[in-house]
Amino acid sequence: MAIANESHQEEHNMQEHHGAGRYVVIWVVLLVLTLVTVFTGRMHLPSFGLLLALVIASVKGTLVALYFMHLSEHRGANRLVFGVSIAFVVLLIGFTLMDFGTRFRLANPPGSQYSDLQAVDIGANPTEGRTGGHQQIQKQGHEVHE
Amino acid sequence: MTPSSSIAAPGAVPGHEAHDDHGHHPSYLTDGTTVKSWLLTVDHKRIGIMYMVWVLLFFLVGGIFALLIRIELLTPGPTIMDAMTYNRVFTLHGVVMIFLFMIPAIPSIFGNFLLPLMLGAKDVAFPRLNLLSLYVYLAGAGFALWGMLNGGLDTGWTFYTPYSAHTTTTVAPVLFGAFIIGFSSILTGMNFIVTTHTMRAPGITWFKMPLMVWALYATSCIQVLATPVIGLLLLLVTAENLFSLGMFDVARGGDPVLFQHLFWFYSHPAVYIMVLPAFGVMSEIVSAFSRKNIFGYRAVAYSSLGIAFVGFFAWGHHMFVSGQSTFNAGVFGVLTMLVGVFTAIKVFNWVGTVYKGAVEFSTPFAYFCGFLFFTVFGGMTGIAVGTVSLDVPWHDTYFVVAHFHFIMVGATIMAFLAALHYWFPKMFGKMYHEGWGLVSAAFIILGFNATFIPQFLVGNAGMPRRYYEYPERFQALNVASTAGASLLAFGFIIIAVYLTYALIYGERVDNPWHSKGYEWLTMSPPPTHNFIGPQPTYPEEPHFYVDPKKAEGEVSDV
Amino acid sequence: MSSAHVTPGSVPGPKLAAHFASLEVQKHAARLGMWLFLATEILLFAGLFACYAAYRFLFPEAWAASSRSLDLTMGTINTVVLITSSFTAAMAVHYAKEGKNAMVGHMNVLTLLMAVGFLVIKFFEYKHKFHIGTLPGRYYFYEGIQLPGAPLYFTVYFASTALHALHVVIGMTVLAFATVRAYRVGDFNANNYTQVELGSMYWHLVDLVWIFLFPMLYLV
Amino acid sequence: MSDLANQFLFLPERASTFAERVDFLHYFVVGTTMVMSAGVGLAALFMFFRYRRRESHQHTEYVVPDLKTEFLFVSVPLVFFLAWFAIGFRDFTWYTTPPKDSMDVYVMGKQWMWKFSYPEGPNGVNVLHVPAHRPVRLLITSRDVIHSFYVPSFRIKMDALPGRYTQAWFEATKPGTYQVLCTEYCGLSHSKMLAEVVVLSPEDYENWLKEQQRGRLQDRQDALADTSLVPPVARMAEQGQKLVAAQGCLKCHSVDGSKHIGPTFLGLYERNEKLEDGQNIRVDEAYITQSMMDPGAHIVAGYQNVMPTYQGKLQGPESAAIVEYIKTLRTANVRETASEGPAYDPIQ
Repeated sequence: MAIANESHQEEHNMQEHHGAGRYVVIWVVLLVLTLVTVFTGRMHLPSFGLLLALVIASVKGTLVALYFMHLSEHRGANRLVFGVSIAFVVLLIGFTLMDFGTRFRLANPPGSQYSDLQAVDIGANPTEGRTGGHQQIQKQGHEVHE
Repeated sequence: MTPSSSIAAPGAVPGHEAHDDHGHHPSYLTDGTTVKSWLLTVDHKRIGIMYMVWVLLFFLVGGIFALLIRIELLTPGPTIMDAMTYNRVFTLHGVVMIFLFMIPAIPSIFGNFLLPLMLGAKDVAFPRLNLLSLYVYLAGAGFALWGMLNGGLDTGWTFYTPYSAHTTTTVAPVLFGAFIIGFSSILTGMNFIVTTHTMRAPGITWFKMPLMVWALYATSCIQVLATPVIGLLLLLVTAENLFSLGMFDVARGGDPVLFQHLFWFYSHPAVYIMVLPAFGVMSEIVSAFSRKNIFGYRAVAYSSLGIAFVGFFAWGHHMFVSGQSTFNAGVFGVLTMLVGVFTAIKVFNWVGTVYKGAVEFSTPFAYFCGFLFFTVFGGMTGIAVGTVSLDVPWHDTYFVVAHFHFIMVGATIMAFLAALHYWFPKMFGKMYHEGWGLVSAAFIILGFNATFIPQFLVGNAGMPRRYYEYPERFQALNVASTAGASLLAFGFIIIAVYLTYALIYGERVDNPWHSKGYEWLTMSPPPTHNFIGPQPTYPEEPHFYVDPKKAEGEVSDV
Repeated sequence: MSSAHVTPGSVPGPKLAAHFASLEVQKHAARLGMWLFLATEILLFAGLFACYAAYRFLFPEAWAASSRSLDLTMGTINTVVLITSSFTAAMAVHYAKEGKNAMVGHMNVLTLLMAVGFLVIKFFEYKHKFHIGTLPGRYYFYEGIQLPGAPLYFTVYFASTALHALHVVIGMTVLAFATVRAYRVGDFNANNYTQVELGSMYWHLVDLVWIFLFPMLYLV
Repeated sequence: MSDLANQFLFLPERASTFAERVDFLHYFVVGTTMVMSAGVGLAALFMFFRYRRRESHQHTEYVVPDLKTEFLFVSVPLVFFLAWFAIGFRDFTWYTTPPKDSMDVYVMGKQWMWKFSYPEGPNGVNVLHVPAHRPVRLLITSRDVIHSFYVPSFRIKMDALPGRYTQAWFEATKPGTYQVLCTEYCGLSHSKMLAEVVVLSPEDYENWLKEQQRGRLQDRQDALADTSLVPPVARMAEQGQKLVAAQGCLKCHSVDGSKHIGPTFLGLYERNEKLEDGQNIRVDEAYITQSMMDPGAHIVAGYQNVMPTYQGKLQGPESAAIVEYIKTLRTANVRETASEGPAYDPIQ
C-alpha cells in the first residue's frame, strides 16, 4: 500500500553497507582533484579557466553527494529534491546573467565590461579612491601598522 | 446523521464506531484544557487553530491599515495623515498582509488542520517542528511589530534598493522579522512534503489524494525552494542598511536590478504560495457541493505542479520597464503566458465539475462563485499586464494594484472564507447561521468588486501606486473605491459576529454537507489522533458520489 | 509524543514516535526532511552565487585581480582540511552502522578538530584583509587594486565566507551532539544511526558549498 | 469608436505613436477577455441552475473528460495568449529600439523633481519641450534612488536607475501639455514628483529653441544646469545634498530660508547665531559638525532641543559633505528665487 511502498523501497535501498575502502578512495580522489584545480587555477587560463574550475568543482561535488551523502543509494524523492534544487540554482543564475549580457549597454553598471560609461568617481575630493573607499581609514590603518 | 451514512465501503468508516463511544474519546478541543496543553501541544489541529487566532489578528491589523489608506485617498490632498505616515501605512499594510496573513493563511491554518486528516495520518511527519514553526512565526511577527512600533519603515513591501538602503526609517527589524518568518514558512513546507510522501494511509495513492493535498504539496515545494533566496536577500539588505555592506551599492558598481531579480525570484512564486492553496480549497468545495468527482482530476493535479514549476521562471515580468533587457522581457513574457494556461485549465475543470452534478447553493459555494469571478478576471488581467507592451503603461499603476488584489487577495480571501465556512463544522463541530453566511458573502463579494474595479479604471487613467496625493481627475474613482472598502469591512464584521456566536451557541453537527472528502470520514471535531482504533484504509477515491448500485459497472480507473 | 514502544528485534532501535506507522517510515521521513532542508541551504547560497556570477560577469578584470590578492595557500589548506573532515564524517556514519560507538565518537572529534582548524585559518585570512584594507564596499581602502568592481568582490567574498563560516559553526554544534551521544549513550547501531547520518549529511553540505566557493573565490 | 472605448476604459488621451499600438492590443485583450469570461460565466450559471440539488444524498454520475476536451482546454487559451504575447513583444521591441534619427534628451530624476537637458541646448526643470512628429529618445538616469518616468498620454514608462542610463522613445502626435508622473516609489514626496511634457508644433519648437539660445533665460538656466548629467560626476557638495535628503535633515531644516523645526540651511554658514544661553556663535565647520554629532551642545535661541544625534549614523566624510553642501547655501551665492524652469502654463 501507499505507505509501505515508498518507505519500504527506501529502507531496502539504504540497507547496503560498504566497506570503508570506498570512502578512502573517494577522499583520495577529492584531494587529487583539489590539487589539480589549484594547479590549473594558477596557470590563469584565459578563456576556459572558470569553466575548467567549475567542471572540477562539479565533479567533486557530485562525488561528495553520491558517495559521502549516499545519494547513489537513494532513490525517488531524495534524488529529485537534490536535482531540482541544483536545477533551480542554475536557472536563477542563467536567467540573471542573460539579462546583463543582453541589456541596453548604458543600463549596466558603469565601468563594467558591458557598459560604455566610465566608472563613477566616488566623491571628487582627493582623499577618496577612484572606486570608493576612504583614504582616511587607510591612514588610520597605516598608523596602526606602524 | 453520521458522516458514514452514505459511504459504501465499510472499511473507510473509522468515524462509524467512533460515534457510539463518543464519551470515551474526547475531541482534540477537549483533550486537555489547560493553557499549557494548548501552548505546548504537538497536535496539528491545535497548532492549526492557534495559527488561526494569530493570523486573523494580523489580518485585522492589515485591514485597519487598508482602511486608513482608503480614507487618506478620499481627497486629492492630505486627508487624515501626513505623507510620511501614509508611506509607512501602505508599507505596513503590504508587509502585514503578505508575510503575516496571506502566506500562512491557508497552508498554516487549513493545511495544518487538514493535511493529516486528508491523508489518514495521525499527525504531520514532524509534530514538534510544526509547533516550532508557529513560534518562529510569532517571533518573526514580534520583531516586525516591534520595528513598526519603533517608527515603521517606508520602503513599500518590495524593499527596493537603493531606497531601502538609505532611508532613515527603521528598516532592519522589519526585514529581520520577515527573514525569521521565512523559516516558519520553510518548516511548514518541509513538514507537508515529508508528510505527503511518507504518511499516506493504505489506499491513498498519489492519484487518490484529495486535490487540496496536491495544492498544498505544490505550495510547499515553492516555499522550500524560494524562501531561502529572499531570506538571504533580506539579510543582505539589512546589512546594506545597517553597515553599508555594498552588495547593491550603485556607486561601487552594484546593480539595483540584480536586487530586483533576486527579490522577484521569491516574490513571484510567493504569489502562488498564496493562491495555490486557494485553488486546492476550491477543488474540494466544488466537488463537495456539486456532489461530483472533480472533472479532469489529473489535469488539475498536474497543473498545480505546473504552476509551481513554471511560476518560478516568470519573475522577470515584474521588471519589464526596470532596465532589464528586451530579450529577457521576451523570455519571461512567454513563460508568463504558460502559467496563465495552467490556471485556465483549472478554471475549465472546476466549471466542468458541476456538469451533471447536484449543486447546493450554500455559503461556501457562494464563495466559490465569487472565487471563480476573481480568478477569471484577476487571471486575465494578469495575462494582460504580462503582455509585454501593455505592461509599459500599466506597470506600477493602480491597474496592477487592482490586478494583484483580485487574484491573490480576492481569490485567496474567497477561498479562505469558503474554507472557514466549509470546515467550521469539522473544526468545532458547530454550525453557523446559513442565512447570515449568504448575506455576508454577498457583502464581501460586492464590496470587493466595488473596491477594486474602480482601481482598475483609475489605473487605466494613469494613477501610479503609492501616491499620497494625486491629481484631481482621479478623485471620483478613488471615492468609489473607498466606498466599496467600507462595504467590504462591513461584510467582515458580520462574519466575525455570527461565527463567534456559532462557536458558542451553534447547533451540534457532524457532517452537515454530507461530504465524502477523506477528512469527513472521521468524527467532527476529530479526536486527538484523528481516528480511533486501527489505521483505516481508503478503498475509494475522495468525493466519490456514485450510486453504489451503479458503481460496479460504470467506474473503471481514471 | 515519542513515548511509544521500541521495535522488536535483536538490536535495540530508536524510539518510534506514535504518529508513524513504522520505523521504516520514521527513518524515511527524517531523511527526506533532511534532504529538503539541504535543498533550502543550497538555495540560500544560490542567492550569493547569483550575485557572484552577475558581478564577475560584469567586472572580470577586477575579479581576476582581486582573487589573486587572496592567499591561495591558506585557501588550499582549508579545502584539504574540509574535505578530510568530510571524509571523517562519512566514516562516522560507517562506524555507526557497524555499531562501533567509540569510533563514531573519535571520528566526530577529528571532524570537529578540523572544523576548528578551518575557522582558525579563516580568522587569519580575515585579519590579513582587515589589515591591508580589502574590505567590502565603502570600507575598501586597498591601493593595490583600483579597478571598478573590486570592492564588490570583497563584499561577495565576505558575505559568502561569513555565511559559510556560520554554517560551519552550526554543523559543529550538530556533530557535537552526536559525539556526546556516541560516547555517553553509545546506542548507535545498524538500526539506529539516523542522528549521525543526518549530522554528517549537514557537514557534507558545508563541504559541498566550500568545494564551489573555493575555485570561485580563489582560483578564477 | 475608439474614443468611446477610451472613455469607457477611462484611458487618457492618446498622443503618441506607441499609444496607438498599445491601445489596439488593449482593446483586443479586453474584448476577448470579456467575451470569453462571459461565456464561461454563463455556462457556469446555467449549470448551477440546471444541475441543482434535488435530494440531500443525491448520487451523481462519474464523469471524466476525454483527452480531446482537455486538449481544447489547453490549446484555446494558449493560442490567444501566445498571439497577445507575439503582438505585445513586437511592440515592446519597437518601443525599446529608438529610430536612428531620433532627437536625444537626457532625463534625470532626483528626489523629487525631473531635470531635462539637451546635448546642445537649454535645460529644463520639470518641463520638457519636444517637437511633435519627431522621434525623441529619452536617456533616463537618476541621482539618488530609482524613479520611473511615466507619461500616461504617451503610454510610455521607464525606470530611472541611479548611475546608469535606460532609454525609451516616443513620437508625439499632437501638440499639447501632458503630465509626467513618477511611478517608482522614491520617498516622502514621491507623489509630488510631477512634471510635464510640452509638445510644440515643429515651427513653435524652432522658435522656442531660438528664444532659448538667444539667452533670455540663459543665466537662470545655467544656474540650474546640472553639470553632472553627462557623465555623472558626483561632487562633495552634491553628495552632501543627497545626504541631507537621505538622512532626513530636510524634514526639519529648510534650504529656502523658511523657518521650520530647525534653523534653515540657507545662509547658515558664517552666520552669527544667538544661542539660548545668550552667547553669540559664528557658524563654521566645527559648529555644524558638532551640531550633527551632539545637537544639544549649543542650541540656537528660539529652537527646541529635538534633533537626534547623527553620531555613528554619518561617517566622517559624509558629515564633511553635508558641511560642504551647507557652505554652498551661503546667501551671497544662492539664487534669490526658488528654482523654476522656462515659463509655461501649469496644467489644469
